[in-house]
Order: sequence, then structure tokens, then C-alpha cells
Amino acid sequence: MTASQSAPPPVLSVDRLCVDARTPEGAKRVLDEVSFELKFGETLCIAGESGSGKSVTSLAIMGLLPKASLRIASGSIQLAGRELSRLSNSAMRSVRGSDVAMVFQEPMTSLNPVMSIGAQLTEAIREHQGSEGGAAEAVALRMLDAVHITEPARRLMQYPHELSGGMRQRVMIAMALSCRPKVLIADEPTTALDVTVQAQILKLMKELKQEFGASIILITHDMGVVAQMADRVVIMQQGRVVEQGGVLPIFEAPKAPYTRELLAAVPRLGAHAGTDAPPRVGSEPLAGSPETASPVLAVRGLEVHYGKKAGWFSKGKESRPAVSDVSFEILPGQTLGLVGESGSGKSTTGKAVLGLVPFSGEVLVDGCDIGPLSQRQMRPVRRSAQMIFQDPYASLDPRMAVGAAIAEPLIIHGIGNRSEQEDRVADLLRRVGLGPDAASRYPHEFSGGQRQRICIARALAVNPKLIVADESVAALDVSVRARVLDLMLELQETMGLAYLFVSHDMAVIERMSHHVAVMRGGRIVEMGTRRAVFEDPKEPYTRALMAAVPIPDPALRAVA
Amino acid sequence: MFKRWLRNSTVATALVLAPLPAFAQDAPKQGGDIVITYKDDIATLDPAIGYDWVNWSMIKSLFSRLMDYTPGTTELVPSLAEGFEVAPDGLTYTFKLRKGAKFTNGREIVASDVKYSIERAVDPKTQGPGAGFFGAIKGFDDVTGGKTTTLEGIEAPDASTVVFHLSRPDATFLHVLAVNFASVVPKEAVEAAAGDFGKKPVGSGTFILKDWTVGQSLTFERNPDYFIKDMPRIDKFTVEVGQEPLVALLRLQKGEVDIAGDGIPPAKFLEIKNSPEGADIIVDGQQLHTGYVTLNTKVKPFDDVKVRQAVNMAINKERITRILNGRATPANQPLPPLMPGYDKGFTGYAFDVEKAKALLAEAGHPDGFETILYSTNTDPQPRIAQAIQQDLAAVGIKAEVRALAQANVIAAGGTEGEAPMIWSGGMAWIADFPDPSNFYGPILGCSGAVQGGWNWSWYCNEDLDARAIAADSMSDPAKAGERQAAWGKIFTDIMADAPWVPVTNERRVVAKSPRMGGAGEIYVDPTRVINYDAIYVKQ
Amino acid sequence: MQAVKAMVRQPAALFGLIVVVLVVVLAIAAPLIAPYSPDEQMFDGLTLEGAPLPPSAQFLLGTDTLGRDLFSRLLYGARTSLVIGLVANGIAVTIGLLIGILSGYMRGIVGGALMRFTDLMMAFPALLLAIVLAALLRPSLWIVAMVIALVNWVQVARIVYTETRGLVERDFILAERSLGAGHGRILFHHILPHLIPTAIVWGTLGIATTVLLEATLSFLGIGVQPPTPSWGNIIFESQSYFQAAPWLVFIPGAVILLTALSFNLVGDALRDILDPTQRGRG
Amino acid sequence: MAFLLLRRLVQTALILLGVAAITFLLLYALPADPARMIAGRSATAQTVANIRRELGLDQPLLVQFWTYLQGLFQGDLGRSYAQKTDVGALIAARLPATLILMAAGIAVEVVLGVFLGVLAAVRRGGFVDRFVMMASFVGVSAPQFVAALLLLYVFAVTLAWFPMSGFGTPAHVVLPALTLGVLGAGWYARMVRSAMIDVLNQDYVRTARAKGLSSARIIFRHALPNALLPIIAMIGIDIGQFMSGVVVVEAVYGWPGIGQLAWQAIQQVDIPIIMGVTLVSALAIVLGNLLADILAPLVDPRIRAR
Repeated sequence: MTASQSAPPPVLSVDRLCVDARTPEGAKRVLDEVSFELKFGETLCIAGESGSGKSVTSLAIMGLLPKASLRIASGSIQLAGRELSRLSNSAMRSVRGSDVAMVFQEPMTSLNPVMSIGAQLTEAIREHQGSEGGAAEAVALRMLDAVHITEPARRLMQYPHELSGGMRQRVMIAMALSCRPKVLIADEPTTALDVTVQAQILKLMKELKQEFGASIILITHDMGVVAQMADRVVIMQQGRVVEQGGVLPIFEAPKAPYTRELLAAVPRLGAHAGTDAPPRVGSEPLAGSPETASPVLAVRGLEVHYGKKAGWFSKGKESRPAVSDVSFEILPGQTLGLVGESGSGKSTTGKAVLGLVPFSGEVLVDGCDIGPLSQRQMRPVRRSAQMIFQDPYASLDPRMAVGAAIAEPLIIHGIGNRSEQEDRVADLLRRVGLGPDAASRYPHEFSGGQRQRICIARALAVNPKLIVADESVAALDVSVRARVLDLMLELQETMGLAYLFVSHDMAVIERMSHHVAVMRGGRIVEMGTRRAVFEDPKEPYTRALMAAVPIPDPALRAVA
Repeated sequence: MFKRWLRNSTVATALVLAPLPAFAQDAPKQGGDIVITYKDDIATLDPAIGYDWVNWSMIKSLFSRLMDYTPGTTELVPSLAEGFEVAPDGLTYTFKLRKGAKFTNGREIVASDVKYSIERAVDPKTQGPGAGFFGAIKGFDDVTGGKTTTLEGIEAPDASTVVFHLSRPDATFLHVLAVNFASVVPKEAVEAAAGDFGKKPVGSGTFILKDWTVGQSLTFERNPDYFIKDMPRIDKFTVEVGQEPLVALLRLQKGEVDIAGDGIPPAKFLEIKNSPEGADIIVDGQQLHTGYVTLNTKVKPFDDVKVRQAVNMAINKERITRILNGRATPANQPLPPLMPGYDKGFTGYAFDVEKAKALLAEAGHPDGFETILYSTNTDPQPRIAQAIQQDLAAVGIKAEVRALAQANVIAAGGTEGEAPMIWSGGMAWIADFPDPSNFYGPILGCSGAVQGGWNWSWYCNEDLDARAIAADSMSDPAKAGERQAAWGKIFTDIMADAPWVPVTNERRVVAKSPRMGGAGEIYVDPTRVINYDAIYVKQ
Repeated sequence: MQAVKAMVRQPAALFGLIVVVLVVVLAIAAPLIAPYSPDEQMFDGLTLEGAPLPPSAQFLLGTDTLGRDLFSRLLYGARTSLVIGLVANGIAVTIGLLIGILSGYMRGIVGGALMRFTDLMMAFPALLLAIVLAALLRPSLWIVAMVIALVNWVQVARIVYTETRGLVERDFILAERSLGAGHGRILFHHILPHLIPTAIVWGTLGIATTVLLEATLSFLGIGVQPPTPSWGNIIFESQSYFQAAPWLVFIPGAVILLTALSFNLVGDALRDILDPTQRGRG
Repeated sequence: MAFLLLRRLVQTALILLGVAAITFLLLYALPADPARMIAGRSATAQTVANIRRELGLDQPLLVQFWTYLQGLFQGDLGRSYAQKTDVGALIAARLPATLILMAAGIAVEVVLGVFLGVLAAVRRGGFVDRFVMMASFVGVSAPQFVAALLLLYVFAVTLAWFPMSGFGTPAHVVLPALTLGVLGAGWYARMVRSAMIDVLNQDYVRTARAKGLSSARIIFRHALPNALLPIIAMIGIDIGQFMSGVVVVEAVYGWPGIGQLAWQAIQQVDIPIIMGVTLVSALAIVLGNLLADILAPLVDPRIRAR
């Protein structure tokens, strides 16, 4: 793409940028001839999956590449005609924060925990504008006001841990904009936030772009966000730009196969409207088992308290229940989707039904009340109910070979002899789409999706009737996610599994569930069949949740 | 026959003052301010309690006693007493106090002070270690038994007369009155200190304690009212404690320290001795010390006299003196050479490996045996124990060395059947007073061979005990020579049974700065260690 | 084997490894190498005045104050010091591992009580405790090792405790519980293997500390009994000779320093190599 | 907070009680007899028995312990057997010297350790880093007494820059404090280095860099305060190590602290002093940890919130 002669010069232009990584085996190219331009007042979205090099690009622009491991091999980065890639450290310092500012993904860790908000806000202002005490503070106050933080004066004295995630991200944005930069780079600014908060932050960014006259580079993996925010889009894959252009052409007529693949994999809320059951993988929808079957899982009046028991010297704190008065049932072969934002108690509920956290109320797994059971007595019950966790790497023992990990439940429950167990492991690996050679390898040798398949294989080892899937695909890239979800649906079909599917992602829930329960503040606020909940939500909260989901269609975006 | 002995106080004073001509290189001068160092902190300066070799000399100078010794010698002279009489039966001693002698609080010393002081030393409440010295005084058992607090055997008929009544003759009684426990203390000061007299001593000695910074230093100043004129020589001395002997010596070489109280560590000895200023710095003198190995007669195979004799022949004492850099001489009998009664003609057991082996074979141990040798754990004792170990190995005796903290060795020695052999170094007997009897009772007599006793050979010879009692009853000064001979014979006869291996008589080696004057003997005083009264600074 | 390969790549670690191996080999081969018996007090090992001899062709590193060959004593002393290092530290790491893992894994009264006990031991001045224990138990090689172990386990327990607490919170332990694994299986198959690197690292780093502590106990006269040479008591016997016969203090001192340093370097490299956070993930 | 403090105080008291009990039991089991040590060589059996009775050593163990505890509750550490004076007074007289030495030693340790650790972390992988790490290992591997003798020999004997021994002037404290501090600084340097490297990789440091701040400001204002937390905890624990270290260092430099007192007391089986020193040391260690707990929230507002 070439800019037309009459158009104003771009604010930022990246030209054939190459970045090498230093590895023991020699230099490895992680950015390969990346070129794009950012025009004044524009929002450019760089989209791609993990490993695409989108974050490296942003760090290269900021001059923040870790010296020990990454370096710019060739190419140029020009900010308003000034070459950045060859600036000295101190010259680059005066650019950073002043001409180009950045907002990072994790608002929880991106603010210094031991410095007050005020100190962190005024720092850059003092550094770049030389304004002193009172003046800097006044700017800081104005900025907090601009990002709609209540009680800005009080916030200046507070510390990051006293603010919510959304507020912290607002502080980060205020900080980035405080020196009125020409370019604001936002690297996955809303990924760690709840969907409703994400909507607010995205709105804020649009608003501020106008107000501060900044151009924005928004880095994201979420095509929904891209559709909502972008003027133009750069799609990256494995360190290369595979496609770039205006947002509408990209979404409507993607040229590169990768872009098409990416867009196809994105779950769309409402895509399954009008059906009761999740789609059969590549064929007819699967009907749930008849309503007359007895439930695999029945929960009545579940209540979970977190907080410590009374110690020798500490009074037990009276804690607010994390989960209260939760009741539901799951029939064989069916899926209950449990959806909610962080802190809604959905994961805790998932753990409680497997007896992993102490609870009160009644939980019947396959007809057996697990409440009064000891860990030892629980063991037979665990053969019928298994769990898959959010982070597949964390939930595998890094020191145990995959085959041994899958054999664990067999050994624990004393199923089969050694060779039978080996056969079973090979069988399970095949089932989840991995080769038998995987058994002797270790978790870190696998990709995220493969690891999750391993976890699924492990859960399947004892032929359970119920699987609790706790955010099981949240950590995966969209394309991988789609394949794992397909696998889970296929297994449900062939093995008649019931799922308790816990997720914050409305689209994923819609895709997987027969029934849906919406949780908020530890309670179920709405429950019903998928169709009922998604097509005719009764609760305003459910409606708000659905409204906040960015729709991956630029044509449908609210006018900013 | 009553005999007045050294009745004339001027004679005594003259004796004290007379510098020993052979050593007098220059005339003693008055004045000076010196620094002395010790490694260990001073535990206490209470004369009824203090009983280690460091505070011994300080207490000597802070207090005065009825009797004392001529500096640098073992010769008894009256001190606070002007003179005394001994009844012919040796059971009554009458002392006349020196007139005008005062405590440093200004009060004149009277006879009842002497009575009080000794009663205090004997009183169990005081927890003093020296009570036993006064065992011969009538009424002693009643006081230690807690029946009364006054000794009926001490009378003070008037302010300047003290009369002691003994329950049995005790030839060493005059020496007993010269030990620190007999120091005279003012009752009012003891009571005012409320149990802390050891930190706030008041006496009538040559020096006054001016300042005590615990753990760091003590400052002593000359007592201007001391009852003998021109005593002491120096105006002041400061004792710095907590000083490594080695560091102290380095400081002494630099002139920061005048006397290194702990002596010269072996590591520095040769260097200093062979240095040009060595002769000026080193004072090397005899002390009433014998280093020995006890052979436990109640533990096999040391119950066999032949084995004990063999061990006596097996140890190469010459080599040990060499390891001690020649600062000791080989010993062959319990008494040290300086002690009255020492038998110069006695040769003891000569070093003879073959004969030792033969004796062992005779005793039924041709291949030797295994045993344990205890020692304290401070240098050079473990080294000497190892030297002995190697000598024993040469005759087939495999001795395991156990180097323990002193307290543990003492505990093992006093437990029946526990310690077969103990090398006495570090705990060796240094006489409380220069009388041979002081080398017998607790360490070789039957009375010491009890649980918790100091007779670590557990040797008990009734016959020798009887002879010892007989010798001690010869309290008539006229029979002093006869008594000494009797004692000497006891110690050479004991060697026939060989309960000990007398190994060395260590000399005391002290380092002083070249500016310090006076005869060597007053720095290694046999009864005091350092005689602060007599040392002086060359002007 | 992998660890050894990784270590060879770092010069410092390689140096440490070489020294450690050398010291171990020398210790084992002491009887073959030592020119004299370590306990033999040689007549010509002292001057006529009784002073030790400086290093010479006859006595490579000189003689000590009893006329024994210092080189031979150092060789045999290596055996003592290493045995104490290995035994004392092995016991300390074992106790620490056991108490740390139990107090970290078990909540409630048992875990709490174990941790309070560890706190209590932390509050003890270690050397003072060692001195009293040594005085109490009458030192021998094994007793010294025991005393050091009794003093040194506390730190290991603390670290293992913290690590165990971290591990218990990890998802894979939760996953294991959800599979129905019992406490024994979780402790021994899933927590313990993760603590092995810590144990190995402390096992090596601790040897340095132990050799130093043995030396210090000997310096205070309550170490291994003479004439058995240990590096600590070799120095102790001659400490005051640092001026008159510096070889008696500074040669063993340098040997202790070098050995402790090497164990530290190896332990440090092992920590880097075995640290699970360094592996996988990316 | 007040409740937390109270809880810590109760814990402290219990720990001290535990230390007292264990020490008492150990000392009771010692083979040596204090009465005989006091009585000395010439004492008769009667004298020893009298002393034992006067000291209460003939009482059963529990009675002795109870008596001791009663005294303890009234702040009375008992009377020294050998010195016949208040243990409390003896320790009080020597404690300042030890505290000065510890303060100076810890100051050297922390300042040097933090400086070197920061330097190494910032120059990670470079020559400076490798040199500092090697030096720190040499420091922690050096036997304390050999180092003490060496420093003494070089700086006091040969060069005569500092006094060899004693107490009183600032010059006296230099060598002992260096012996303790320089060797210990190695641990701090290593710890600070790894904490700093950790912190320098944190998102908020990246944020600070993205703001265009100077490296000095990033290191000292953003990174170091965050790296201080483990160091503060370490100082708390370190006091225990120091209590052991002073025994050796005080012996070499003739420093009149409680280390010497303890050593002498152990030689004399002076149980009240051993008990007293142990308890005071334990108290110092516990207070050190308490101090670390109190300091931590000053550095980290997150802890303040709890």
C-alpha cells in the first residue's frame, strides 16, 4: 500500500523492520520485514495470535526491546520524520512517554505496587515537561478526571492495590496520555479485564483519541475488539504482516488465507441462535438425553465460604460467602454452561462440586452425596467426575512425563496392570489427537492446545460421566480454541459425557451449552436452556453481559 | 616454750622493702601508671569468693591479711599483724594488730574485723570456696553445718588482739592466714554493697579499686594510707580484660601495654625470646606448679602398680618440654622444685621404652591395651595430650584423647571409674601456699578420693595419710626442717605406687615492657603471680 | 549427567566442580598420597627449640607445632571435614525436608505446631546451641556432625516450607486431588520431586556452611577430637601461630575457603540448572 | 494492627519460654557441676555441698525451672554463680558493645551488599556482575576467624591503621565490623541481585521505562524499593547469624560484648549467665524479625492494607 501524494505524512511509519532474537543456536528472526504506517488521528489495530510478533513490534517502536535477547537487525521506525531505531538511549528516553506512550496488558502488574498513584502519574510529567510539584499534580488531577475516575484527589494518595482492575487501566491510560503523546500504543489493554469493563475502557479510548488528538496503535488478539475499534488493520502471523488494510475490507473480503482462518475461528455470539443443543461436529445437532434420566450432578443450596479457619491467635474472620444458594442439575450427555465475570463464584462452584473446596449444601455426584465424605471415601466418586483446568501447563506436573501424567488416575484408582495402563494411555492419546510418542515427552515440549488435549486425556482415563471444565479454553488462541472445543463436543457425542462448562466468554458458552446459568456475586441470577437465556434474557445483567461482548463485525459497531 | 617470731615489725618491713640485690639493676622509683591485660574478665574481687589465678593477685593487693610473704619468695612475714605468738601445743595463736592500719573507707581496723572476715569466708551463705582452709579452727563444723554463724575459735579480747583456738594442730595455719580468704574486710562495706561486694570491694591493701567497666577495664589506684610507707611503687594500674594473649603481646611490643598478664603464648615465645629486646621483655620464673597425668587406680588396668610404673617410664618428658619451647623442666615427683620438701636427689622413673614394655608384659599386657586420656581443650593442652598419646602408643597403649571444656574434665575426674587418665594441664595444681601439705590432701590423700573430689587417681594410702597427719601436727617452728623432710619422704614414697606421672614443672613466663623495673620474681611471684605492690616503673 | 554438562559450560561452575572432585579424590586417596602418617610427631619435624618448620622439600607445607607433616594432615583432614560435611548436611537436609514438607502440606494443628517449633529453633543462637550441645555430648566426629545437623536443619525447613506452600497452591496439585490422589501420593510423587532440586542445592551449599561451622566449633575447642585431623582443628591447634608460622593458619584457611567456595559455586550452578522455573514455559 | 502486635507479643513470649525451657533442660543435663567449679580445688566436700545447697542445685529440676521462671517474670535473670552478681546487670553492661558491633556490622553488610547487588543486577551478565558474584562467594566461603586474624594481621599489626583490640573509639569498631560485614555482604549482594533482576523484569519497570524515566530513577525509585522486601526479612533473620558471629569476632578483637561473656560462662558452667545470654540472643532474634515485620509495611503498602 502506498499513501497518496496529497495525504498528510504518517505520524509513524515502520519500514521493513527486522528483529532478531539471540538464541544459543544463533540469531533467529522474530520480525521479518514488517512495514506499516499510522496516520494522524487513526486507530490501527495489529491483530494476530500468540507468537505473531505483534508485541515485539510495539516494544521495538518504544525502544524497549530487552537488550540481552532481542535487537533490531534492519529497517526503520520513523516518528514524524525522525528515525527512532538509531537514537541513542538518552534521546530515546525523551521520546518515550512524551511522543510515544504505551499502555500494557496487565493493569495489575503494570503499576508499581509501592508507589502512590500520584507519584507515578506526576513522574512522567515532571520528567518530560519539567513542571514542578503543584503544576504536575494539577495535570495529574485533570488526567484522572479525563479518564472518569471518581474522587481523583483521593486516588492520588492511594496505591495500586487499592484500585480495581478497570480503574488501574484507566490510571495507565491517564499516565500514558499525560504528556499528550502523538502516538499511543495499547498492547492488549483489555484482555485481562471483564467484558463489561472492557467495553467501558474501549469506549474511553475512543473518546480520548478525539480529545487528545492522539493516534492509536491497538494490539489485540480479539477480532471483536478489532472490529469495534480499528480504522485500519494489520494482521500478523509468525513475525510477518500477512495482510493489512481498512477494517471493512479485511472483515468482509479477507484476502490472506490466514485472515480467513482467523475470522472463521472466532466464535460469534448469536451464531447458534435457534437451536437447543450444541452443533454436532460437522453434522446434525446432538439431542440431549431424555429428561427422564437421573442427573449426573445435582447441586442443592451450595454455599462456599472462603477465609481462614480460626488459628491459635486469630479470630476466624466472618467472610462473605463466595458462593451461596446455588442449585442446578446436569443430565448425562448434557452441558451446563456457567458464565459470569471475575469474582462471580463460577470457578469456586466448579471446584466445590468435586469436593476440592469445603462447602455446605448438597452435592450429588451420580447420585452420591459427597458432602460428608472423607478424601478417601471420595475416591470412588472421582471415577465418575473429573476436572479440566484453565491453564493446561500449570495443571500438569512439569516433572512428570505425559504418559505418566495420563496414567496417574489409573494408578490412583488401581485400574489395570502396567501394560494395560500403557495401552490405555496410547488409546487416550489417540483419542485426543496426539501421537503415541507423546507419552514419553514432558509438558513443556507441547503447545498450549496440545497440553489441554493431554489434560482432557487424563480426565478421560477413568471413563468419567461428568467433566468440570473450568475456563478450559481461556488461555488458548482462537484457532486452537475452536479445535479444542470441537474435540470436547465430539467426546461428548461419542462417550455421552456431561460437562459443567465454566467460562467468562459468552460466545463459547453459547457454543457449548444445553443449559446456561449466569452467575453474579456468588449467586445464579438467571438459568435456563441456552435458547431461553441467549435469545430471551430476562435479567438486565445478562443483557448487559451480552451487550458488552464486542461483535466481530465492523459493520455492526456502535457509532463512536 | 613461747616463741616470738619476727616480733619486730620493722624487721619485716625492712625485709619487704629490701630489693633483692642480685636483680636490682636500678633503684626502684615511686610513681607510674601502667597497663596490664588479661583474656578473661575478672569474675569477682570479693576475697571470700575469688579463687582464680587472675583475681588472686588483685585481691592480694586490694586487701591485707594478718600474714603475707616477702615479695618474690615463699617466706612468710606478718603483715596486718605486728607480731604473733604460738602456744607450744600449737593450738592457740595470738596476733597483735598493727596500730593505725585503716580500711580505705577511713575506719581503723580492729580485731573484730578479722573475726568477722574469717567467719564470713566460712559461712555457707557466702558460697565461698575457701571455707575448708579454716577447718582447724574450733567451731568450724558448727558454722559450715549452719548451726551458727560465729566461730567460737576466734576471739577478739581487745581491739588489737586476735586469738585463734584450733581443734587440732595445723602447721600450715600461718599460711592459711595469708591466703586471700583470710583477707580483712569491713562489715559495713560488705553490707552496704548488698551482695555485690565483689564488684565494690573495700579493703586495706596497697591499692584501691577506682573504676570497673564490666568487660573492659579495671582501674586500681595506690592507697595513700597503706600502713607501710613507700608501698606500693606505682601510682596506678589499669587492667584491660578480654584481650587475646597474642594481641596483648603485639600491643606490648608497641608499648601500649606494660604487662601481658596471661604470659607469652607459645606461638610468640621463640620469636620474642630470640629478638634483640627479648631479654628485656621476658620474665621467666619458677612457680609452685607440677603438671601430671593421673592414673586412675580404680580403673583397670591402672589398678596394677606395674602398669602405672610402665606408663611413668613410657612418657618422654624431654620431648614435651621441647614442645613447650623449653619453658618447663621435666618433673619426677609431685612437689615442684621451689616447694620446701622437694627432694633434689630423687630421680623417679627414667624414660625407658623397653623397660616399660617389659613391665607391661609382666602385668599381663604384652600387647598393650586401650584407654582414654582426658585433657582440657585450650591450647597447648590438647597438643601435650597428643604427645603423651604418641609416647603411649610406642609401648602399645592406645589412648583416645578427649579434649573437653575444663568443667567437663573436672566432672569426669571426680566421678568414680570414669576417667582412666587425665592430663592435668590447664587445671594443674598450683599451690595456694608454699607448704608441701598443700600438695597432698585434696589431690593425693584419701579425703580427695571421693565423688566430686580432686584426687583423680582415686589413690588412697592409709599409711601415707597417717604420716601426713603426723607431719602436719609438727606445728612447732623449730621442727620445720624435720617436718619438711617428713613431707618430702611422703611424696617420694608415693611414687613407688605411681598414682601420677609427674610430667613437667612449668615455669611462668610473663612479658613486661622494658620500662618496667624490679626483679623477675615479683612478676612471677610464687604466692601471687604478679606482685603489684612491688613492681615499679624505671624512670 | 545433564547437570554436569550444563556446568561444564560455565567457567566458575567448572572451576568449582574440578576443585570439589579434586578434594574428594585427594581425600579418598589420602593414604596413597600422604608422605607421612598424619599423626606421626616427627623428631625432625620441630626445631631444637620446638618451633614448627616452614614449607620445604621434606615437608611440602611445613610442619605443625607437634612436628607433624601439615600436608599429610590436610589430606586426612579433608576426609574428616568432608564426612562431617556430607553426614551433617545430609541429616540436616533430610530433617529440614521432612519437617518443612509436613508443615507446609499439613494445615491445622500438626502443621502449625511443626512451624512454631521451627520458629522456636530459629530463635536459638545457633552457635550457642552448638556449643552447649557439643559440651553436653562430648565431641567425636559423629557427635560434631549430629550437633551441626541439629543446628542447620532449620533453614532448610524454612525454605522447604515456603516452597511446599507454593506447590500446594499450584494447579497441578489441585488437579491431582481432583483425580483422587491421596496425601501420600501427592506428597511423594508430586511435591517431593519438585523439592529435590532445593534439597540438592542445599545439600551442596550446606556443605560449605558445615565445613565452616565445624571449623568454627574447632576454633572454639569443641570440634573433632585430636589427633584426628580436621581442617577446623588443624587451624585451631595453631591459630595463635598466625604470625610465627603463618602456613599453619593460612594454608588450611585457604583450603577451607577454596573448598567452601567450590561447593558454593557448584550448588549455585545446580540451582540454576535444576530450577524448574528455568525450564519449559517458553 | 494492635491486635496483630499483641498476637506477635504473645508469640514472642511463647518462643522465649520455649527457648528457656530447652536451654534449661540442656544445661541441666551437662555433666559438669557448677558448685564444684565455684568451689575450686581446695574445697572440701562439705563446702561443695554447702554451695550446691545455697545455689538451689539440690532441688529437683522442675522446682529449679519454676524458680527461674518466677524470677524471669519479674525481670530477674538470676545471679551469676561465679561472679556473684546480677546476670541482668552483667548483660546490660556488655550488651551495648555487642549492639554497636552488630549495628556496625549489619550496616556494612547491608550498604555494601545492596550496592554490589544493585551493581551486579544492572550489569547482569557482564564482567562487573561476574566479579561481584565471585567476590560475594569468596566472602561467604571464608572462615570468619581466619578472616578476622588476617584483617588483624594486615591492618592492625602490619599497617597499624586501626587499634588491635579493645573498645571505645570509632576506630576500634572498624575491623570487627568489617570482619562481620564484609563476609556477610556476600549473601546480601546475591539476594539483592536476584531480587533486583526479578523486579527489573516486572511489568511496572517496563511501564517506568515506557515513561522515559532515567535509569537511575528506575533503579532507585522503582526497582530498589520493591527489591527491599526480601532484604528486610533477611536482616531480621541475620540477627541470629550475627549473634553467633560475634562470639568468634569478639574473641579475636577483644570486644567486650556478650559473646565473650557467654564463652567464659560456658567454660565456667555459669548457668545463669548462659541462660541469660541465650534468652537475650533469642529476644534479639525475635525482635529482629518483629522489626522486619514492622518495617515491611512501611516499604510495601500492600502489607499495610492487611
